[in-house]
Amino acid sequence: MTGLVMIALLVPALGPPTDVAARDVPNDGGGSVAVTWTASPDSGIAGYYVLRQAAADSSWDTLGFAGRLATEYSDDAATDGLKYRYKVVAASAAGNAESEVTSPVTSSPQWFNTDTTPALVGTAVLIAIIIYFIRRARQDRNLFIRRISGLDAVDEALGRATEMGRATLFVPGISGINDVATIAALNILGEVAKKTAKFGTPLIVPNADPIVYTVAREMVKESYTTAGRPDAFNQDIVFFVTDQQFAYAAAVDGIMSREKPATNFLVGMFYAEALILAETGASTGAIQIAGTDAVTQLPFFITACDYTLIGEELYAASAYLSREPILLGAIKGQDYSKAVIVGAIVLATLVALLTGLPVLRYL
Amino acid sequence: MQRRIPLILVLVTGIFGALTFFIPHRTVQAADESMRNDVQRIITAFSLVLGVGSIVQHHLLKIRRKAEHWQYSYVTIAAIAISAIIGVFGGLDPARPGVLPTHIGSFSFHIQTLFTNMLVPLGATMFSLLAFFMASAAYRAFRARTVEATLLLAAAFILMLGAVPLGRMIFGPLPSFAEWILAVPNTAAKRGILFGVQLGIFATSLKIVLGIERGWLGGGGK
Amino acid sequence: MRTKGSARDFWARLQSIDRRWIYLVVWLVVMVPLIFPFRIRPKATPPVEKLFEFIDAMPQEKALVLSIDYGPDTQAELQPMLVALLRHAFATHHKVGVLAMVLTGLGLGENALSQVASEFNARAATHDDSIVNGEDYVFWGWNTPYITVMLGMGENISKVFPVDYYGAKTESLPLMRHLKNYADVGILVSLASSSFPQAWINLAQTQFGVKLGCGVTAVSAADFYPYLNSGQFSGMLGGMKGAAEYEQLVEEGMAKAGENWRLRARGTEAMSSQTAAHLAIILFIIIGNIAFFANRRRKL
Amino acid sequence: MNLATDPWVWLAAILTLAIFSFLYRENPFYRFAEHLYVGLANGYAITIYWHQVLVPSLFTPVARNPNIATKVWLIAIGIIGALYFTRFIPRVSWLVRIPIAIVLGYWSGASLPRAVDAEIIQQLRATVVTRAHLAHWDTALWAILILIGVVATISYFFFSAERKGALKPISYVGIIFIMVGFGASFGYTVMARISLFIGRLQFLLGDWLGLIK
Repeated sequence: MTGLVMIALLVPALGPPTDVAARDVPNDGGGSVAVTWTASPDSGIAGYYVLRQAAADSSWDTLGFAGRLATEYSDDAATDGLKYRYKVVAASAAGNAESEVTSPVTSSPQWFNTDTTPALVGTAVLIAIIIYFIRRARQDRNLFIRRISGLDAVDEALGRATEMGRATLFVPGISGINDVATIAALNILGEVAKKTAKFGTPLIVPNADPIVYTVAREMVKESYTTAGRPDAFNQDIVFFVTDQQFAYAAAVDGIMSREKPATNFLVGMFYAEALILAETGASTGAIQIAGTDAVTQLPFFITACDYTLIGEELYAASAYLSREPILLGAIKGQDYSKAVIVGAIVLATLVALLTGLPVLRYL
Repeated sequence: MQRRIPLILVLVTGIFGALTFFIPHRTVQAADESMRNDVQRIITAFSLVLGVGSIVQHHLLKIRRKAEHWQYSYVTIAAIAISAIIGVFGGLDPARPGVLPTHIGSFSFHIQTLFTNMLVPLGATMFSLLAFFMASAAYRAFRARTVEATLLLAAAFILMLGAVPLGRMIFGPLPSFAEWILAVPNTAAKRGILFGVQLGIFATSLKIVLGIERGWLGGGGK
Repeated sequence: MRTKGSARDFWARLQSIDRRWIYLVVWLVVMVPLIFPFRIRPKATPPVEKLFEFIDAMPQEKALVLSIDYGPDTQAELQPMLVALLRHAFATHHKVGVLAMVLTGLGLGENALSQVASEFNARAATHDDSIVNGEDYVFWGWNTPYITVMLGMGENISKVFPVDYYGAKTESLPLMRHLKNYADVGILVSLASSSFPQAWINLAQTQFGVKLGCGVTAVSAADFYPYLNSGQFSGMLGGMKGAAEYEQLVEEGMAKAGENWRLRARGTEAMSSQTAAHLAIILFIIIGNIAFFANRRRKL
Repeated sequence: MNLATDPWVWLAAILTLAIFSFLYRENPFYRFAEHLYVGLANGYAITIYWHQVLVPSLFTPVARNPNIATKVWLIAIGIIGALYFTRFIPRVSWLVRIPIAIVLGYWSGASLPRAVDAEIIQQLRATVVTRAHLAHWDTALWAILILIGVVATISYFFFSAERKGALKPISYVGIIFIMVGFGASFGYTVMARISLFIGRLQFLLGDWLGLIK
């Protein structure tokens, strides 16, 4: 009697996975087939082996192993255009159970990812708004942009450095040229350099990125030429230090405490070194103007610096200082894009609450 | 030509960079991968030579002029030279040694040894200075001068108190209140700022690709 | 008159006190508790308690797997968690498997294992009490890419790590006979300074249903709460505070079992420093404001 | 007390103390450590770029890859990279703009759809209040509060009009949210930063001096 029970336990009729289906993975670069199935009714299984048979071939290859809770497997080793059939084998310590074989399927690549449609529409709308306002700015030179608080401080701070006969330090962040904050910082540097050239105050620009260093050097040189002081430009103004965050911070701290600049600009992209620089600068008594779009570092600049350009104000400031109508037009375009976003949030909320439609699915 | 070629290049590479987002086709993705892994990485590697050239030049100039503290410039130059020689010729992976021996007996001076025992402690210590700077910044700046400053102060105060056992002793729900501040007003403010920042990034990137933003060419918008 | 004047001076001077006094206070309040530990007994918060109780109640044959997903830069917060979890597992006679997802975490794993093993072995009288490599724990080491590791461990752990950290053939270790794949794992705890815990959810949990816990830095803890609330994590340790609370629970648990060892608890010690430093900064802010208002009233 | 015997531990400890000495004042020890640090960081960067970029991605494939097209392609990239050196030759120094243009153009273009997709659309979705939020009073209230905070904060950064009329109170609400958020971030970070210092002290007192085990 016990013997019979034992045998029954040892050779259970393991339920195979059912509804096994294979289809080409949509929106991909090709070479993938998605295999799906309904789980085996037996809870004791360890997982599933997925097997594949190429049309031209009679043998089955084991592709891989999926966990007991998995109901899908992606075959990423398919050759586009070839026909494949799949089957899934439930595996347990006691034995295996094979599913039925799927109908043949081929994988193929796609030229447009339909999942990115909202991004495509959004990108197109934003491009249209911004280009419209840039074009308008070309015709109408009097687009209104309000003054940005903190910008008046630039002249005041530079004037102070001149009076005290001390240097101005400009830190253009520690990120690369592909960071927009860096671009904004370089634009501001261009304007600051024109003023230091005019007033004859020494300027120090240490860099943490070699490409930013090259661009910054050209910008400062150009500013000195524009200000009519090409003679005042020298090799020592703009230099590279290191691309390692804290080594850079150590060096700038050293410069701050040895040269004691009257004014520090900390403008661009910053990470944890933000407060190290800002506190050291505060301890030397410098006037400090900071600006960054790094949301995590803004609290520290706000507490340790005299003026802080918050997020977008940094970009606006760089446009405002240059007074370039096209740049002002872009700010205007950003403003209207913001209005569109606020409108979209409010509208979507109203529709969602009033009608109960699944609005988020369409965003 | 000196401006037109770079401007055509930003337009072409910019359009390419934007389109790859929408096109999953293998051919395009392979080109994108080569752009990221080969083109961008190799170009960046070359740019470092410029950087190192700049810092060496900077310190040589200091030495030549006998500027203040010029002696220390020797330290930087020597450290660059020695560590670069050890690193380039001694190998990066201790398991695959290069042509230069990196130990004398049991004493190792492999680049990874320098990294672990010099760069890591130096970096960690610079980083830890923040503990002090946060204290002094809080002392100076957290004064209830205006309504805004008071809110800044109060939020920081509640978060700090909520993080230590004492906070719970003073007022039971304090830690949950601290979490609420992080989850609600903090999220709202950050999200609001980020919308503007992302739009700014979008507009600036667009201006660069279209050749409207030309500051990076070095000098003015001519 | 004079006294009043000097009081004014006092507040004015306090308002613009040399910042180096502040640095000195911070230095001392952090250092003194490290040398002369005083113990604040933190009350365990629910996420920590849940993880502790889960491991405590785990069946004897199920193993605890610890994944070192951090490097030396965040070890101040995460290493005490690793040590406390190892102690807990050994004290409750659970088998332990350790792996590293971050290469630089290997040395940290080795340190913690040899430290905790020698703590237990110093008090062991019999072979059963002692902690032996390959029998009571296994250190699989590191492998890459992480997707292959996380999925492969569901099929056969010995295949993912053919040799262990010490160079032994994994399959030949006695412990591995009962630790074939996730089915033998009671819970896997990912100690991480990055987003590895999410990867464990996406790969190991959704496919194999393995129970997960996590230990993360204080800064990133907020990112993981949603997974805790949804039950995907069976418990969570956040930052030094989480480590300290866990150490406390382990100590209490061992005391209940009659083992009063008073082991070094780095998280708890650091928590004293942490608390002292927080209080110092809070006091600074209060003093700064008193000085500010005292000064302002004088001016009015 | 159980002093370390490893010379590297001593060196690490001395460098650690040299950096900490900056808290008192700038001094020769800090100055030495700072200059050493900058030098080592650059030497290490050279090592990394050499072994992890130039050798595996350029030199080895150019020497070994049998595919001529790949070789030509990589050599071309190498030449573009080498254009950085034209900065030292005044007559052709404008050529330095070519590699910069390729880096800048590609990343700017790549960020256009990604900024919209990963940031703007995702954040927008997260901000919309739906009926699912109304299930509990607290989720409903907080979702509405976040929506108000987001709109107010955005209006604080509206540059096209003076802060007058309706914009004035809305942007004031915005700055209130911003200040509370910043204060919270500050307070939240304190703990992690103190942990870093504790880590350094554990190294000095433990690994070096052996005062704590």
